[in-house]
Formats: sequence, C-alpha cells, structure tokens
Amino acid sequence: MIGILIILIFAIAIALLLNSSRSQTPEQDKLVDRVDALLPQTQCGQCGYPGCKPYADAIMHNQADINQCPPGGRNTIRKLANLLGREIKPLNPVHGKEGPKKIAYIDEDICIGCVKCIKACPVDAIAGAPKLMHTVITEECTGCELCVAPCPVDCISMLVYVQGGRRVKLEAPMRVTV
Amino acid sequence: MNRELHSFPGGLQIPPHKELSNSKTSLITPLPERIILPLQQHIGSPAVPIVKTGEKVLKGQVIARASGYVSVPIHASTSGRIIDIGNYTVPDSLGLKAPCIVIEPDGDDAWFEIKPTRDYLSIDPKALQEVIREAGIVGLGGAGFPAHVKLNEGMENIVDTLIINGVECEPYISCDDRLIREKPGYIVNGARMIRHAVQAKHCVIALEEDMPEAYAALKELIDDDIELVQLPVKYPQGGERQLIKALTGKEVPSGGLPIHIGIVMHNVGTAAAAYRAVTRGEPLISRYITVSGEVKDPRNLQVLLGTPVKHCADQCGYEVKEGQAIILGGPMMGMYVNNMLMPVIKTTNCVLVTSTFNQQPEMPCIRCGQCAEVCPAELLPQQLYWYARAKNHDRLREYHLFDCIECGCCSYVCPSNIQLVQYYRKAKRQIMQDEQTMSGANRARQHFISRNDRLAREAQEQNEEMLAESETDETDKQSFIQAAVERTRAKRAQMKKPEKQQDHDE
Amino acid sequence: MTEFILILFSAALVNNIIVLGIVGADPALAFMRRMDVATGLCLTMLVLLPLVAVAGYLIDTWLLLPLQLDYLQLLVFVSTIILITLLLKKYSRFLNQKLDARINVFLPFAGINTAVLGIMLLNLEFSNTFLKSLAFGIGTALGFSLVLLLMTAAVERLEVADVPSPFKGLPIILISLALISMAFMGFSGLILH
Amino acid sequence: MTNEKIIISSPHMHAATSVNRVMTQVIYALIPGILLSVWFFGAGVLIQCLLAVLFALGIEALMLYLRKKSLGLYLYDGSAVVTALLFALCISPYTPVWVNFIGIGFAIIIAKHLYGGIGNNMFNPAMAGYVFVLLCFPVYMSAWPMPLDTTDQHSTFLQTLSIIFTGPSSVDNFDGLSGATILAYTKSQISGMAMVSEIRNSPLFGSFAGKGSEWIAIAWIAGGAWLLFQRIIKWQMPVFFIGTVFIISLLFYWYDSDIFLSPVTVIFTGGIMLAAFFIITDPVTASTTPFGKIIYVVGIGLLACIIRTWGAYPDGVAFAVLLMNAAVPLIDNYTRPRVFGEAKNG
Repeated sequence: MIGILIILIFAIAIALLLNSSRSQTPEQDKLVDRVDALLPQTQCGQCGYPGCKPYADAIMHNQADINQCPPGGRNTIRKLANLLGREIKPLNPVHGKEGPKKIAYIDEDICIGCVKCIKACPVDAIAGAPKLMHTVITEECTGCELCVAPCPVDCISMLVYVQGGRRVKLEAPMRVTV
Repeated sequence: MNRELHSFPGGLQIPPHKELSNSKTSLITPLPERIILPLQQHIGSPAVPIVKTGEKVLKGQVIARASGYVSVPIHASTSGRIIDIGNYTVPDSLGLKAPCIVIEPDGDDAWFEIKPTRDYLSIDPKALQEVIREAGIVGLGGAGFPAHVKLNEGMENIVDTLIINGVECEPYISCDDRLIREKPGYIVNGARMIRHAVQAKHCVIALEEDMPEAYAALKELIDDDIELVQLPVKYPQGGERQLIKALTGKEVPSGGLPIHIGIVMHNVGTAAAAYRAVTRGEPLISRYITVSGEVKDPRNLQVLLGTPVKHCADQCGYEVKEGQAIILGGPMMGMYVNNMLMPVIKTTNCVLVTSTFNQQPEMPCIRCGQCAEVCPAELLPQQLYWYARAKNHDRLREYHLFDCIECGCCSYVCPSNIQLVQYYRKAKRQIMQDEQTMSGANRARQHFISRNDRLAREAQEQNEEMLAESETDETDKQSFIQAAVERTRAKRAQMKKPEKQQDHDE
Repeated sequence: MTEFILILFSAALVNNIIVLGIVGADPALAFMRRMDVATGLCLTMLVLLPLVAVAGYLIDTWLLLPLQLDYLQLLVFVSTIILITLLLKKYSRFLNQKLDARINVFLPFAGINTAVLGIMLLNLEFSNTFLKSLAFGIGTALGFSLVLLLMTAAVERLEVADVPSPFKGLPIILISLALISMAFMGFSGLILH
Repeated sequence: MTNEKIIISSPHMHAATSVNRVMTQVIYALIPGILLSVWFFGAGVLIQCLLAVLFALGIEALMLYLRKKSLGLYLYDGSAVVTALLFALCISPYTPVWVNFIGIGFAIIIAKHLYGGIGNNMFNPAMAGYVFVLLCFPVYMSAWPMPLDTTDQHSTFLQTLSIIFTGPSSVDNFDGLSGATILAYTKSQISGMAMVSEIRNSPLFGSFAGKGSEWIAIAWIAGGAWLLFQRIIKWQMPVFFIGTVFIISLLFYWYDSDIFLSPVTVIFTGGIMLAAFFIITDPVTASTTPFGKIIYVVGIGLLACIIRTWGAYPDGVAFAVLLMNAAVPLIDNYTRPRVFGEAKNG
C-alpha cells in the first residue's frame, strides 16, 4: 500500500515539472540559421524544398537528408556533416548532378522584354523593364535555372562561369606521372 | 654604428651553387623575333590594352594602362608592330594561357619620348610616386607587388627604417648580386631617393656574407647616411619577415604588414629600377635574370621583358636532354614548367635547367616534427598537412595557414618526401574559393530576403488599395442606402397619413 | 579522507565504467563527433552523476529499506533520475548562468544515459556510505569524461587516417576504445576495492 | 612499380633523408643492446628477434598486398623491422614461437594496418602487441633466463631452441634455468614484507642494478646517444622521461627507503632505458608539438611509476605508453606553440 503511494507521489512531481518546462529551446532556432548559412542560397528548389531556409528547417527536423543540394555539392555536404555530426554521404543523384557553376545568359536579339524571368528570379539578378531589353547581372546570378522555364521565347541559356578570364582547375598539380 | 643582428627561427643551410653564374659579367641579350607581354605581370588587377593589332609602337611606349589603384601599366620593351592580342602560355604554376600583347620587333629599337628629371633628391614624394607608377615599377624580388602602393603607405605613416633587400638566399640565383656589382650607383641613389620619399629615419642595405664583391662595390659609394649590413648565410633570410627579424629583432604581426611596425622594404632591383625611371625616364622594360644549372655557359643576362625563355636559354648554350626539368625561379620556390615558350616577365628572376630535381614518390607522414623545427614562420606543418587533407578550413585558419610564406623548408627536410607546400597552396586556393562562394551566397540571401519583403510590401499595398476603394464605396454606399431608407420612410409616412384618413372615412 | 580519494581514484581509473564496458559506452560513442559537444556532455555528467549517486543512496537507506520496499528499487531509481534531471533543467538558471547555458541542452540526453542508472545500482552493490557514494559519483563522472574527451580528439585524427574502407567510421572507433581498455588494464589491481 | 602519385612542385631540392634512413638508423642504434642481451641472457633474445622480424615482414607484406599498396615502397621502409625488434626485446627470451607470432600479428595488423599503415596509427604497435601478449599469456612473460654468472646452469643454444619451439616441458631443469626478473622478484619479496636491504644482496643484483641488465641499459644509452647525434630524436624526450622517473622514485625512496628501491636502480632496471630512447621517441605515436612532447613524456614517466609500485604488473612502461598514446590527440589539441608574429598572449 505504501509503495503505491510513493510511486504516486513521484509520478505527480514529475508531471508537474514536465508541463512547466520550457518549450523549444532558443538553441534550436539558432542552429537552423547556422545550417542555412552553409547552404549556397541559390533558392533553386532542386532539394525538393522551396528555397534554402525551408530545406534547412527540414534538415533540422530530420525530414530531409544532408545530401540533397546539387549546387552546394560535396563541399556543402561535408560542412553540414561536420556541423550536425552526421555521416558524410555522397550527393543523392535524384536531385541532380554536381557540376561547375553556371550563369544564365539572355540572348539579346530573341528577348521580347516580357518580364516573366524577372519575376521568376529569386535574387533579382535580371535587370530590365516591360518591353525593354533584359540582361543578367553575372555577379548576382546564382545559377538556379528558375528563369529558363518561364521564358516564352527560350532565349535564356546556362553558360559555365569562367573566373577572371581563365578557367582555374583546383586539383591540377603541375605534372602527374605514374 | 654596427647594428646588433638577431637570427630568425627555423631556416636551413643549403648548398648555394652561386659560383656557377656570379663570376661572369651580365650579357645584354640580342632582340628575339617575338616579344610576348602578358597583361598580368604583377599582383593586382591586370592592365587593359590601349593598342590595336597592326599598330606600330616605339620602345617604352605604354601599350596597356593600369586598371584600378593596385595595378601598373605595361610598356613596349622595343619598337615594332603589334601582331596579336590573345591567349599565350604565361609563367604560371598551373601552365594555363592568359591574354598577352605580342610585338614583332623591327630592329631599330627607337625610343618613345622620355622625360628624365634631374633633382631626384628634392622631388616631391607625390610626384615621385606618380612617376614610379607610370613607369610600371613592381617589386622585383619575386612577389611583383606594385611599388607605388608600398610607397604610398610609407608616406602616410611614420617610417622608422627603410630596408633595401639585397639578400639572395635562393641557390643558383645571382642576378641581384651582379646588379649590385655592375650598377652600385643606381642602388645607393635609389635608396636615398626612396628614403627621401618616405622620410625614413634609418636606411639599411642588407647583403649576405657570400657577396664580398658587392659589399665592396657599395662600400665606396656610401658615406655615412646608409648602413651596409652583411648577414650570415641562411635560407630563407631573403623573406620580408625573416630579414626584418634578423635586422631589427622585431616581428611583423601575424597577418599584418611591415608598415605596421614602421618598416618599408624594397628589393635592390626595385630601387635601381625606380632610380632609372626617375632620373632617366625609362620605364621598367628590362631586368637581370640568371640562367643556370645544366647549361654550357651559366651566366646572368640583361633581358628585355617579354623575351621568350627559350631565347634566353639559347644564349647560354642549352640543349634539350632527357629527364631535365625547367624551373622558373630558384630550386626552392621556383615554378616547374613543361616548356620554354612562355616569356620573361617582371617577376622572373632565374631560369634553372636541372635533372637532379626531387621526383621520389610520397610516403605517409610519420609526424616526426622535423618540419616544425625548420619552419621560419614557426607553424606546425604536420598539423597543417593533416588538416589540409581533411579539408578542415577553420582548423587551418586556427593554425595560421596564411602565415606560410611557401619557402619550402618543410618539404626539403621531410623524410617522407611529402610536397607540403603544394598541399598548402591547394588548401589556400580552396579556402579563398570557399570564402568567395560563401560571400556570394550571403549576397544572394540578402537579395532573396529583400525581394520577399518587396513582394510582401507590394501585395500589402495592393489589398490596402482595394480596401480603401471598398471603404470609399462603403461610405457612398452607406450614404446611398441612408438616402434610400429616408426616401422610403418618407414615402411610407406619406402613405400612412392618407390611410388614417381612409379609416376615418369608413 | 584517504578512503574518499581512494574510491574516487578507483572509480575514475581502475574500474572506469566505459573502459570495463559495464555501462555508459553507447552514449559516449554518439557524442564523439565534435569537441564542444563532448565537453558539454562531460560538464553535465560532472553535475548530474554525484547528485544522482547521493540521491540513490539516501532514498535507498531512508525510504526503501525501512519500509521493506526494496522490490520497488528499480522503479523508484528511474523516477528519481527523471525528477533530478527536470529539477536541474528548470532551476539550474539560479545556480549559475554560464553553467546553465552549457548543460541545459545536454540534460535530457544525460538523463536517459545508461551510466546514470548504472551508478545507482553499482552504488548499492558496493554498499557505500554517504561519503563513499559521493566519491563514487564524482569518480565515475571523471572517468566518463576522461575517456570521452580522449576519444573525441582521437576521432578527429581517425577520420583523416587512411583506414581501410570496411573499418572507416565506427569500427575504428570501437577498436581504439578496445585498445584504450587494454591500456587501462594496467591499473587493475591498483586499489583492492 | 610504384603506383603512388608523384607530384613535382616547388621545393625541387631535397635533403638526403627518407623514412628508410630514419628507421635504419634506429636499427643500428638497437644493435649494441641486442648483442649485450645475448651475451648476458643467452641466445634466446637473438632467436626471438629473428623470429619477430621474420613474422613482421611476412605479415606486413600480406597486409600491404591486401590493401593494394605498392610492396616496393612500403615494405622496405624498415618500420616493421623496428616494431619487431622492440617487441622481441620486451618479451621474455623463453616465450614460445606461437606467442611471438600472435603478438607480432596483433601489433602489425590491428595496431598498425587497421589504422592505415605507417604514420596513421595511434598506438605504438610494439607496445600494443606486448601488452596484448602480456594480458593473454602472463605465464610465459614471467619466465626469464638467469643472467650470466648468477647460476651455473645455462641453457645451451639447442636447449633454448627446443624451449622456444616445443615449449618449456621439453627441458627437464626448466625451473632451474628460468627465474623472475629483478622487478618481479623485488615486488614479490616486498609483498612478503622483506626489507630492501636483504633483497639487494640476492644474486640477481649486480653493482648498482640488475646483474646483466645494468650493462644492457648502458648499451641502450649508447644507442640513444647515436640517435641524438644523428638528430633522429629530440633530446627533450629522453631527458624529461628519465628525469620524471628519477624524481618520483627519489620521492618514494625518501618516503620509505626500506620498501622502495633507490632511484638509480629504478632507472637502470626494467624497460626504462629502452623506452626512453626507442619507444617513447617513436615519432608516429608521440605528440608533435614541442611542449606537447614534454607533457607526453612526463605523463608516461608518472604512469609508469604508479603502475610499477601499486599495479599488478611488474613493469608499467608498456601500459603507460599506451595510455599516453590515447591522450596524444588531446595534448596536441591544447598545446599549440606561439606563431611568428603572434602577440605573446595570443
């Protein structure tokens, strides 16, 4: 009889404490920002989420895996794995292939100035006005390819971005012999 | 007053091999058939060409103007016709092509008009800096940093010591040694000129003990205002931080510049070129280079900039042999190149042909710590190696990767023969690239957020307008309904009155 | 007093709970990725374990034995752990601000950790007095954090090592833990408990 | 044909050093000690060394083949030979051949190649192998031959061979031949409440330390001096190690001189001298930062003394080395030297 009483007291004490404890700790939101800071911010949606912030939330709540971001590629996956202490996995091919950075290019003589691509561009990298010429600002463009689809006359093509006039290859040692 | 010398940490004693080329006088090389002048011969943004193909240019004429503050113009090394502006192989560690201007010399070497100024000592510093910038003077020690930028810093801050760096610690290279022996006047007067410009309290010309003739040559011309110091031979004493520590005992703060501790340093070649630019109005179009190693007649040459390396090597009897390596610069910090097509540019100081170069395979690191002992920047090369392999950028920053001066001492002593400097270069490039993409990503986020705010604001404004219109209709409607109600009430009241009368009648 | 230090020493080094594989190994494995995470957990353990050990002793001697309720031992112990963890989580702010910020995140993890319950049960086995159980608690916490910090620093190095592919990741960590336990065997027989 | 990548990059000159040269220098330094051990303890030591080196090279070749590494490059870097020699010098000369094989197998396979071959291992392979064998077969580890002139019975070369290959029962007077080491002997005597003074005059003790082992220790010092001269090892490590052990045993000695041996004896017995110059200075498993090396070495000295006095095993050096190997990443993490141009408190 006393045993039951004791267990009851413990249970009540724990219940009281449980409902008065704090909800999501501030720690949680700060981490989401830190995850978001690692993503390439192309807002391209290739990871299946409408933009980088939603993808960061999904990662935080374990709904999304850390290898769904082709623009970020191996580098972002490694950084996310280090931050969250998870296994480094190769990029998931379902979401696309990792390739060199691409920049949109509007072919001036076909463009009819319909402003559809300006609306589609998530980072306002296309300058232009209705019925006037549109051009892509190369520094601002993140290569998310969202402007290619809405263009009625298909005048936007994705070109490989050449840095400072010469293509810098990272891993090329001077002469690799066998 | 003899200056109390210190010694810098780490460093190596390596065989100098200088006697091969420093005894013979320098030869002025004949004109090559092609002059190839890359637009990027200095640290900073590349120059922009102002000539068109087919145009005739004179010697010393500006053919590409500087773009931006940290940039210098390019001059035609000889008179001739511009035959092409395009991509040619340039002395670059990755062996890539870059835009260059190609001149076909016409042989008569006619000078463009030059404006020498006599009183180089009392010239006002601002004008001096302008002349040096126009003459395209860069640090000839190997870095290629525009000299006018360093000068400007010197003018704006109080400078305690001006050091003219004549220490040539790289083996085989003796071009500074020959320059001092053949033109000591240029160097001493150049030093006085720069000292006048930056108002330095002391001025020191530093040499090494293995350059006695150069010491003697300078000794005669120096009265008492400039100190001439001979330092014990030690590699890499020619490095900026190491020489400052050796001469003054002060350490340049990590990540900082010598100007932060009141010191300005110029190479002897830069001082001489500056003096020539001011007093004889000649821009930087030629320089001393050493051709040494396994060539029949290793010596120093006075070479016009843009002369293909092959042409210089042929002057010293070079034949192609199997298993030979061509290195631009010294054996410790020089660049291995596959061919000799690239031209001599402002920062090339030596062409080395050798077959005894390091090509053993790489063994894993056994953490022996020999590299940490010899590192002049007192870093931990073995930890940097492990973190560079793990691509752990923030650890690399913590371990001061960017303080590494790539002198090669660590790879020299590594028993596992690891090319550590190559790992650090690659890691530095990756970190730079990474930071570039990160800043790009941040900018993209700002744009995305501001775009969303703008869209939200516009949507808000739209439905506010709709609301406002409806309210105005609202108010008209209200008044309209009100009026209608009154009318009906009035009419009803009217109808009631006659009704009452009818009641009475019945 | 020497008794106190002897027990503390033996709990930390001689029969260290992770090394002898009794309890607490699996949560330690989960936290070996990054140094700041590991130090956070160690701090929490240093705060929580002595409290839990002492609470276990008090409850056992004053509550369960007099009322012959020792069959309820396990249930009551688990509830005391939860109680203490929640109390700490709520009121550690008043204890000291900086410590609270560090350990607050880890408290739930530490609460459900096998080491905590293991401590209370081992306490009974060794039939410690009040002072002994306190020493046992602190000693075990020290031993736990010693092995955890050693392994976290080692993991950073193991990830770069050219480990053959089947052994990359967890297997090589477990092998290292085995070798460390082999080294700790040197302490065996140090203090005849 | 080496399939390793050859990168040609800026420092084109290279000092005449290689891993092979470092390891061969260590082997040369070991030779005087081995010869003296053979002189004092009979041919057993030499047989063990040869067996160990044979097994080590065989297993190393097998592992390199399995890991598809180029045999030409890695097999001849000598690190396996050094591990084998150190292992053979720790175990008793009478250990059976299969125990030797198991120890070397554990050292080379698990302690070295599972971590990724030379340079990647966290624990000193020789010590890991020795501790493994010590824990599994303590019996064989305690049967040591008697030094040269302590007893008249000496196992001839053939007898030693048969003991090693067919086990101790093959020789009738095995107990007469073998006895405990000085450390084990003193520990058992002290636990039996004997006074140090009585222990000193037992035949095992020579002028200032174990009968044979004092000269062998001097041979290790000679080998160590050669390594210091060749700049293979840094002087701080042996000096601080021997210093720590000396100071601690001095404190014990002052505390109670009839239980603890004098510091000089302590230094010249057991594995202290061998460890000081060859085991703790193993570059791969030691700490790399200059200050970290001192902490690493003092730690080993401390732990060795603690285990030696209170532990169950006579010689604590092997355990101490493994424990500090585990702590090396932590030490490296927190002992970063000041960088050129960094503010003093930076």
